[in-house]
Amino acid sequence: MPEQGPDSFTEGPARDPVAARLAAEALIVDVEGFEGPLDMLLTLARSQKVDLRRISVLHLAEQYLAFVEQARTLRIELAADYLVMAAWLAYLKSRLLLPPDPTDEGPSGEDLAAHLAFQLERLEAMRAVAARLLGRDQKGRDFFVRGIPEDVQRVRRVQYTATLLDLMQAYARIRTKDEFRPYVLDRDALYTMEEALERMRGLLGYAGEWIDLSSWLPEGWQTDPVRRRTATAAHFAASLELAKQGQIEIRQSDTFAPIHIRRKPRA
Amino acid sequence: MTRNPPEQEESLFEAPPIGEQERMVEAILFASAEPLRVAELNARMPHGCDAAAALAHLARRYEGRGVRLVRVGEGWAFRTAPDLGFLMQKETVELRKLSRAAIETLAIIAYHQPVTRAEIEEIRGVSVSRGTVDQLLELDWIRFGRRRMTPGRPVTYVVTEEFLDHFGLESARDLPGLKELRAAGLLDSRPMPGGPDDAEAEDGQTDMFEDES
Amino acid sequence: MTRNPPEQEESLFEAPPIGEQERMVEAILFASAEPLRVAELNARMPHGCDAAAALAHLARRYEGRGVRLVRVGEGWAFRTAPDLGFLMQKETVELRKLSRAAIETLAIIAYHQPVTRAEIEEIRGVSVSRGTVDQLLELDWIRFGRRRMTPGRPVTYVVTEEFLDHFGLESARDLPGLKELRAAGLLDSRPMPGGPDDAEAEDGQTDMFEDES
Repeated sequence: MPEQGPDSFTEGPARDPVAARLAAEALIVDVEGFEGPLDMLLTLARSQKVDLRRISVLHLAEQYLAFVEQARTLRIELAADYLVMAAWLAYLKSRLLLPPDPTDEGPSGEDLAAHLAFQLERLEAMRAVAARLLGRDQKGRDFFVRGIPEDVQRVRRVQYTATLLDLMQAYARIRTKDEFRPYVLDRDALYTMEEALERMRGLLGYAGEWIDLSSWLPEGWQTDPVRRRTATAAHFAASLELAKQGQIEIRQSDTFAPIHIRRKPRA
Repeated sequence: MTRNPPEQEESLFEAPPIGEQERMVEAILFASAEPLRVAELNARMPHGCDAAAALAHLARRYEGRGVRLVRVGEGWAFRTAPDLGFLMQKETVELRKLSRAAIETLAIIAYHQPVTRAEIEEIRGVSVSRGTVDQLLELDWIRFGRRRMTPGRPVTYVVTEEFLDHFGLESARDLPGLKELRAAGLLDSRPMPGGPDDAEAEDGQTDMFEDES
Repeated sequence: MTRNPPEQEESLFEAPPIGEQERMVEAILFASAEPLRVAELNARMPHGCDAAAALAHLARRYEGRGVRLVRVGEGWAFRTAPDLGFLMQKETVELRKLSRAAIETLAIIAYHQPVTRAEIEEIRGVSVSRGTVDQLLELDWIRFGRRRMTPGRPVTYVVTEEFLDHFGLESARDLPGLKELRAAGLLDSRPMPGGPDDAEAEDGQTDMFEDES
């Protein structure tokens, strides 16, 4: 904190304009070092070198307003809360200087001044106790805890829990996968017989006439050799299954000739 | 935490003699780095034991020793005597340097608890940055208290047992200068005359330190 | 660790009284994270101290107490008295949720029992890790059923009494069916018709990694 006695400039330029200007500049340059306007007011108040309870709030307000004025002439931008405080102090000053208006219901200038003094005293008190707190013996610096605390055997028993709801939701999740994702390619290039069966059942209605089984392969499974092979195998196996169930008929004219299927005509 | 009065058990289990209970408390507390509550001690000791009585004996035994039995909030712990701290350079942990804002905020929470962020800001005259509160929470020196029953139900902050332990305090009542501050009225919640929060006047004051339990 | 013999210093510094040295050793050993040798103690104590003598006093003081001063290798440390070891076990029960892989596997076993591993994999669409099945066996929620009379005679899994007990079921048949699950809104998270595959495929993928654990 600067020790330049900021109250010197509040006496106005008549006394020592250069010193006052320097003092104000020092304060302004240091504004970053203040934790807000209340902190700055406290610093200004301390410069009065009296008990905070007997401080001249009017004098303090004038000091602060002079500081803001200086900042303005030096074209230094102050944070908004400094200006808010300035406006409030200007109001307070007018309250303190003007004779009380009997019709005014607001708080008196004295009440406002007393509150400001209270705030300053409280802030200073908090700082003082904070310092006392930090001055106490501290754990890990002045006193110490047991260095080998792991003497306590912690028998950790992990208990797994699951609710019936978890169980049902998990099952629902799996089953919906089955119901609504007949073509899921968990194994990228594997077409299962179940999938083929499912698919063929849906297509059977269109198989009134003999149809080449290889033309039934689903899109995306007709060109790539690996995929074509697995799809063909799956569809062939599925057609055997459907034939076994009596739903379709199969024919093949020769070894390696195309396999034809058709829906079994209703008897 | 309540437990059955020892009388109920006595017919079934003979409680160990008090000297033996003292040994047990000594062993359990010695082994633990964290303070343990009487209820926790009782829970680990055989039925019928009275950890509180054993603690009283034990505290006397360790008076003036290099290791002391100290009370930390609701808990008890062994800590080395502070006058021997100079021997412990090897054990010293680097205490994180707290910012001025953090130290002041901590003091305000300790002396005004439970206290809202708005009240901290009112006392310091500046806004409290998130980082400041986060740092104190991370150190486990403050925690959230009950919400204030005022519009917006703001959260409050209170200090923790870890805070008490760190600063060697038995309870928040033992904060240095607390009585003087209270006597001087500096812990009163005094609203700005004519200000908007005139109505909430005494709120902060009434439940102060109620949260201790 | 060597250090100058204390005799050299004695003319300059008065050694603390032995009682004080005892307190020092007590505090240092308490706070130290490892057993300390006499030489290490001497190095940390003021000049002229005799850690060995202080240790001897201290060991006597702790005789019969809940903690004892014991020699550990070349060093000295406090240890809880062996007869109080039973106090040092603190059982903590940690509740943990079953992994998704485990709960799905369990659900399939419950709904399809007796079921083989291959069938579980078929239904889940991903492989089932050994760990998952082992965990369920260990929890005593599933057990081995009869072997399936098919080539390879694979083992089957069924759920246990313990399972029924945990989930509050009279029998596995009491598990709600798909229709009831749907009625309860549990099946409502159906994939959008037309483009479900991407999201679901990814799902299956993460599942597989979960299985690894």
